[in-house]
Amino acid sequence: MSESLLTILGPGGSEKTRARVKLNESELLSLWKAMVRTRALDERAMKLQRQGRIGFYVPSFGEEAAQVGSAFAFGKDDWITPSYRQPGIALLRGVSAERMLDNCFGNSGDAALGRQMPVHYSHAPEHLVSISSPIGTQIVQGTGIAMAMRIRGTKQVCGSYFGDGATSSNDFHTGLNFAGVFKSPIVFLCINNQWAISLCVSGQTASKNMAVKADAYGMPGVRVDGNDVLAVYEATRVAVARARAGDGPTLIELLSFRMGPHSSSDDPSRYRPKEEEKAWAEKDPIRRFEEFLITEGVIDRSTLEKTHEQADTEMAEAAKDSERKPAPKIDTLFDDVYAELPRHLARQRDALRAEGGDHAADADAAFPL
Amino acid sequence: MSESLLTILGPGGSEKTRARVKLNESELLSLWKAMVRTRALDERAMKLQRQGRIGFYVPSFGEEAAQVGSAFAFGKDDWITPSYRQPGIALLRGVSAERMLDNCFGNSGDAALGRQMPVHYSHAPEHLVSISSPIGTQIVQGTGIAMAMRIRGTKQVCGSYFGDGATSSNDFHTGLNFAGVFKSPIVFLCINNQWAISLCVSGQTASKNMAVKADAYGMPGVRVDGNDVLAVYEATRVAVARARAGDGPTLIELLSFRMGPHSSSDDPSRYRPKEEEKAWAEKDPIRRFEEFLITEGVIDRSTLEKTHEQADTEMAEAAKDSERKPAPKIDTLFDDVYAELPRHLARQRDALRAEGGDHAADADAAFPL
Amino acid sequence: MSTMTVLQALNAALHEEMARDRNVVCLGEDIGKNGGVFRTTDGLQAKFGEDRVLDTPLAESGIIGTAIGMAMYGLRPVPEIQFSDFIFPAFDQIVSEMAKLRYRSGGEFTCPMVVRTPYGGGIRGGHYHSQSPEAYFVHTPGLQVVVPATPADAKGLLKTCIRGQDPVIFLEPKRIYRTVKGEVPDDPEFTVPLGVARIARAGSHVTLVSWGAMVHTCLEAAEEAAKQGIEVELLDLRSLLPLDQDTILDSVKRTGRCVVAMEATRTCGVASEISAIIAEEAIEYLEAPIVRVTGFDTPFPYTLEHVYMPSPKRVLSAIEKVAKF
Amino acid sequence: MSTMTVLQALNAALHEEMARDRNVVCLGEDIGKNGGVFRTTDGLQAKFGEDRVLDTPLAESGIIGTAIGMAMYGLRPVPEIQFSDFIFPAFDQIVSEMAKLRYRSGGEFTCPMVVRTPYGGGIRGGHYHSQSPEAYFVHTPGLQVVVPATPADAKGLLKTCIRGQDPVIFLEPKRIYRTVKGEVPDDPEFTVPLGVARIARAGSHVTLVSWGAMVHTCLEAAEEAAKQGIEVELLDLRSLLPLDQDTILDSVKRTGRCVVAMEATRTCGVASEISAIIAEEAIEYLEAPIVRVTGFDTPFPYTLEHVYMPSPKRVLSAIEKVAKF
Ligand SMILES: Cc1ncc(C[n+]2csc(CCOP(=O)(O)OP(=O)(O)O)c2C)c(N)n1
Ligand SMILES: Cc1ncc(C[n+]2csc(CCOP(=O)(O)OP(=O)(O)O)c2C)c(N)n1
Ligand SMILES: [Mg+2]
Ligand SMILES: [Mg+2]
Repeated sequence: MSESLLTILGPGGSEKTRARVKLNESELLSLWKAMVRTRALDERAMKLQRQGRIGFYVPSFGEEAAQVGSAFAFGKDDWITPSYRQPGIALLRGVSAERMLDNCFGNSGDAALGRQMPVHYSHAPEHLVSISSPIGTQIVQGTGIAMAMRIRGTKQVCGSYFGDGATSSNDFHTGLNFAGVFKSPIVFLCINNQWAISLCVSGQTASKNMAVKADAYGMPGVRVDGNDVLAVYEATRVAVARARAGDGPTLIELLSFRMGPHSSSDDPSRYRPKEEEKAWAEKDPIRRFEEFLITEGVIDRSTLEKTHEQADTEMAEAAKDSERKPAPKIDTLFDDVYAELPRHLARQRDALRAEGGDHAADADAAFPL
Repeated sequence: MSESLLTILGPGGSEKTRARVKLNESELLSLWKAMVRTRALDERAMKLQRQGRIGFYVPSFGEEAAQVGSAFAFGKDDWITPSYRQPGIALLRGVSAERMLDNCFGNSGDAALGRQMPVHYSHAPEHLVSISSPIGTQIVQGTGIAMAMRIRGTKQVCGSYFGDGATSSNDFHTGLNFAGVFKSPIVFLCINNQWAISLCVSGQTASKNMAVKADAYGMPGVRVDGNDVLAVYEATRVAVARARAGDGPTLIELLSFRMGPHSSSDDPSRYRPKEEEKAWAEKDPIRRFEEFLITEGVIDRSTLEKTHEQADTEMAEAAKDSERKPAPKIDTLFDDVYAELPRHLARQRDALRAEGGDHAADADAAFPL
Repeated sequence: MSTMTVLQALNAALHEEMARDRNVVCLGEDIGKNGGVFRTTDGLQAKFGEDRVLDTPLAESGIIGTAIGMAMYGLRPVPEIQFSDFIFPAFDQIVSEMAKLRYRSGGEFTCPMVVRTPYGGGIRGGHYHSQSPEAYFVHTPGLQVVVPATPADAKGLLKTCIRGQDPVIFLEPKRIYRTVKGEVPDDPEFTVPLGVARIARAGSHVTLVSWGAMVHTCLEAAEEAAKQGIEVELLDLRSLLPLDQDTILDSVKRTGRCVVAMEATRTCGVASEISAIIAEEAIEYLEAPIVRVTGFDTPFPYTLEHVYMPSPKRVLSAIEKVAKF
Repeated sequence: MSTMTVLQALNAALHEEMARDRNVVCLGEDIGKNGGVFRTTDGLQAKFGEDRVLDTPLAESGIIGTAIGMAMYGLRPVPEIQFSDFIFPAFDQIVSEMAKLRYRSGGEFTCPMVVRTPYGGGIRGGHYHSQSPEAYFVHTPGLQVVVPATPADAKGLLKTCIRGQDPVIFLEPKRIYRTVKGEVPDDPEFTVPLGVARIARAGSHVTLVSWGAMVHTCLEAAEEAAKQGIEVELLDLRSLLPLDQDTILDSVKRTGRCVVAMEATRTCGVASEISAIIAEEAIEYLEAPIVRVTGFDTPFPYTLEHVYMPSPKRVLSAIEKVAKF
C-alpha cells in the first residue's frame, strides 16, 4: 500500500493526463453526464425537502466523481451494495430519477411501497441491493454475494460502497476478513469524505489512512484522489479485472469531501470549520472534470450549459411525475413480511380493516439526522 | 511492523542471549517456576477431567512462555483481561491453585459460586477480569479499562489476551480501533497458537501475520517468538513502558502452538496433522528455557526435577482440598443478578423453596468442545 | 420547579450528575461538539471537557464494550446509542457481558452504567429510526429497563439510574422529546425510584397499562372513554424491569378489566408479559379478556407510520371492548 | 423408516437437501473437516466439497452477513452458529437485515436461509452454552422460528425450512441430540409443515404447551399426572413463529386449563406470549390461572443447572395446581 494518491486529472494542462486516459469521447461524456445529473438530482431533492414535499434527504455534493467514476468500471451483470450516499450509481446504471424520487416521496410507485425512509432505494433490475440505515451491513453482505458468485463460477464481480465512518463497523472487519480468506471477487470502495456526521476522520481511526487497512486482510489497498473521476475509474477498473480473474478482493480508498451537510437535518456549522468547506469547494470534482473536457475540446461552454439545464429539467419533471402518485394502500403494510401472509398477520390486518380510519396523528417531531 | 520474529533464546549457546537478558537470577527463576506450575496445573486438571471429577478443562500446553513471560512485564496494579487459556497469569500473580480449582469444581469456594463453567475464572484481588466464553469480548473491555485509567490519570496499564481466532471477532476490531483513537494505555497480546479449535490460522485470515493488523489502527505491531520466554518478556516490557508513558497501545503477536487439544472435549486427530504436533513438541517452551537456565548455571538437573515434583504435589494437594468443598447453596442461584434481590427474583426463589428437591436429572449429554 | 421539555430535563440531569460525580462520563457518536443529534448532550463537552464527554468512532459494540470496561474499573459511564435501532451491533456486549458480569463473577466485577437511547416512532424515521426494542432487554436477566413519560420522570429516573449499581437500558421516547412539557423539581437531589408505577389517572372501570410516549396516547383515549362513562385507571410503568407487578395486580383486582398498550411489535412484547402475569396471578378477578393494543408484527413503516402506531382511537376501542364484555 | 437419533436425523436432512439442490451451501465454525463440534455436519464436506461446506473464520456476524449476501444472490445457505449463545454478535445482521430484507425491498430481494444452532441446557455448559434465546427471534417480524422435539420432526422440519422462501432460526435442542431416538421416514420428499403443532399426547383435563427438549420433560410429568387421574393434552409446538394458535386455543377451550413449560428465562419469554393469546382469545373458557413453568430470571448456572431447568416435578406441580384450582 502506497501512501500517495493516485491522480490523473492534473492541475494545469492535460498532456500528461491525456496519455493515461483509456476512455473514448463517448465514454468521457457518459461519465460527465452522470455526474451532472447526480448533482441536479441532489439539488432538486434538497429543494423538495426544504419545501416540505419530501421528509428527508441525503445529498452527495462533492462525491460525484467517486461514485460515478468507480461505478463505470463495473459491468451490467455485476452487483453493487451501495450506501445511501451514491445516487449517481443508480442514475449511471439506468435507474430513472422518477423511480428514485418515488422512494423519496414514499409513494406507491416505490419498489418498497414507501416502507423505508427516503434514499433507502432498492433497484433489483440494476443489481443495486436494497439499502438499509445501519452503517456497514452491506459490506459483509457484498462479500457474501461475491462468495456466491465464486461458488457458482459466474465471473461476476461485486462492488461494495461505504464511508469512512463505516470502517469502524463490525461488518467492515468481517466483510474484508471473509473476502480475504475466501478470495472473493469483490471491490471494496471506501468513499472517505472525511466526515461521519460530526466526527472527522482523525477521530474515526488512528490509522494513517483507510487503504492501509487492506493489509490486515491480505488484500491490496489503493488510495485514489476521489475527486478525479479518471483516477477513480482507472483504479476501479484494475481492481474489477483482478477480482474477475479470480485474484481476490481489493480495498480502494477514494479521498473526497462531503461538501454539503450530512443530511437535510444536519447543521455542519456546529462542528465543521468554514475554511475547510471553502478549500474543498475549490476542488469540486465536476468543475475539475469539465475543465479537462473543455481543454480537450470534448465539450464547449454551450454544451456545458445546455447539459446542466437539461439535467435540471429532467429532475424537475421527475419530481412532478412522482409527486402525483398516490400513497401505498394501507393493506400493503402486511405484505412482504413473509413470502405468504401468515395467519397472525392476516388477523392483524383484518382487525385494522374493521377499525377503519382515524389513525395516530402524523409525525409530530422533526427527524434529527 | 517487521515480519521477522523477535527471538532471544537462540538455539545452541547462550552468549548472545545473555547479553540481551535484562532479568536477574531470581527473576529468571520466578518466570521458570510459574511456567512449571502452569504445566503441572494443566496436567492435574486434565487428569481430574478424565476421571470425571471435573466437567471440562482447557489446557494451555505449549503456551506457558507466552502467558508467563508477558504477564511478568505488568505491575501489580495493572489490570489484565485474560481469555480462558492463560492459567499461568493467575498463578504468576499469586492466585492459588486451590482457588483456580474451586472454579473448575464449581464449588462454594469459587468466587462466582460455581455459576460458570470451569476455566472461567474471576480474580478481582489480582486485577484479573472475570472470563466469559464469547470470544473476543474482553478485548474491547480492556480498551475501556485503559480509557478509564487514562481519564483517571493513574499511570496504570491494561493487558488484554486473546487467541488467533479472536482476531476475527467484532470486538478485536473495535477494541483496537478505539484504543488507537483514544491513545489508551493498553497492550494487546495475541497468542497465536495457530489453531482455533479445528481452523488453522491461514483459514482465519489472509493477512501476512497478526502483528500487521496493528497498522489498521495506527499502533505498533510486534511479532515475537512466543515460545521464547525472554523475548516475550522483553517485547511486553517495552510495550508496557510505552503505554505507561502515555504513548498509546501496542499489538504483540506471540507465535506459539497449541500442543494439546482445544479442550477436554476435543479430538485434534480429526483435523490436525500428527507431524505438525511432533514438530512443535520439539519446541516446547519449558524445555527450551530450562536448557538455557542449565547452561547458564542458574539451575541444575536436581533443582529441575525437584521443582517439577513440587509443582505436581502442589496441584495434587490443591485438588484434594478443593474437591472437599461443598456445592454452592441453592439460594445462591438468585444472588448477584442485581446488587439487591428484586421482588420478582425473591418470588421465584420462594416458589423454588416451596417446591423443594427433585430437580431435573443431571446433565445427560457430554459437553462437545 | 421549572417548566421543561423532556429533552431539557434529560440534559439537566446529565449536567447535574456530571457535576456531582467526576466518575460520570458520557460517550457516543456525535454527542460532544454536536451535542447529540437530538441535542440531549448539548453543552456537556464544553463544560466537562473531552476526557469526560467522548465523541467515539462509529461502532456501537465499541461504545458499549469500552463503557463496560470503564464501569468495571470504577467509572460511571453513560453511553448514548444514537437510535435504539442501532443498538443491535452491541447486543452481544449487552446480553453476554453487561447483563451477566456481576453474576458470573460473584459480584467481584460490576457494571454500573446507563445506556441512553432515543426510541419509538412518530418522527417519520421508517424501519431503522422508530423501533421499540424494550422486550429484548426485559427478557435479559441482569438488566434494568427504564422508560420515562414525563419531564419530571425523565430527570428523576435518569438520575436514579446514574447513581445505581446495575446496568440500565434507558429508553427515551423521542416523539415527546420536545412536544411534552411539564414541571420539573430543581432540587439536585430529586430522584425517582425504579419499580414504582405512576398512576397517571385514577379510575375504577378499566385498568390501562402503558409506558413512554404511549402514555400520552392512552391519556387521550381515557379522556374519551370518560365521556362515555368509562373511568380508566392509567398506569405509567416508568420501569419495565423491575416491573411494578403489585400496582398492576392491585389495579386489575379492583377493575377486573385490563388493556395494555405499547408501540412495539406485538408478539412476545412486554404487553404479553403483563398479560401473562395477570392471567397467572389474578385470573379469578377478570371479567373480560386482557386486550393488547400494539404495533403490528411487521417492520416499522415510513409512509404508513400513522397507521402502524396505536392511535387514541385504537386504544379507545380496546377500552370499550373490555368495558362492555 | 429408520431408527435414528435427533443428530442423525439432522445430518440425514442436510445430506439429502445438499444432494437435491446444488444451491444449498453450509457454512460455520468447525463444520467442515471437524464435522461440527456436535458432528451434525459430519461427512458433508467430504461429500460436497469445500466450496459448498465452508469452514469460516471466528465471526458470527460474518457467517450470517455473508449468508445473507449468498441468499440474496440466489443460493440457499444453511449457516451454523456453534451454540445459540454465540448468535448475539450476529444479532444486528439478523434483526436489521435478514428479517427485514424482503419487506424493505418490496420483495425485490429475499433471504431464504436457515440458521441452524444448538440450543438449551442439559449438557453442563453454564452461562454461555445453555441458553434458550427463542423469544428474541419470535419478537422479530420477518423471521420464522422452529424447534423440533423428535428425530422425525428434526428431519422433516429442517427439510421444509431449507426449501422455504423465508429466513429461519432453527433451534436444535442439544440435550436430546443423542438421547432421543425415534422412527424417521426414509422418503427424501418427507417434510413437516411449519405452523402445525403436534399433539404429543391427547387428554381432556389440562392443556400443556411446550417445545423442544422440554416436550420430553413434559411427557414424563403428564404420565405422572395420569396416575393421579389428570389427563394432560400435551402440545409440541414445533414452530414458534408461525405459531399454531388454533390448536392451542382449541385445546384450551376443551380443557379450560393450561400450563406452558419452557427452559428459557421467564420474563417476556414465549410462554408469556402463549398465555397472553389465551387471555385475549379464550378467557371465558378458563377455569384456572395459566401457569408458566420456566427457567428463572437469572443467567443460566453451571453447578446448579439441574435446579435451574424445569424438572418433571416442577411441571407436575403446575399441572396439579391448575387441575385442582
Ligand atoms: C449502526 C449505525 N450507527 C449509527 C448510525 C447513525 N449514522 C447515520 S450516518 C452516520 C455517519 C456515517 O458516516 P460515513 O460512514 O463516513 O458515511 P457518510 O455519511 O459520510 O457518507 C451515522 C453515525 C447508523 N445509521 N447506523
Ligand atoms: C463468539 C464465539 N463463537 C464461538 C465460540 C466457540 N469457540 C470457543 S473457543 C473457539 C476458538 C478460539 O480460538 P482462538 O481465539 O485462537 O483461541 P484458542 O482457543 O486457540 O486459545 C471457538 C470457536 C465462542 N466461544 N464464542
Ligand atoms: Mg463519511
Ligand atoms: Mg488459537
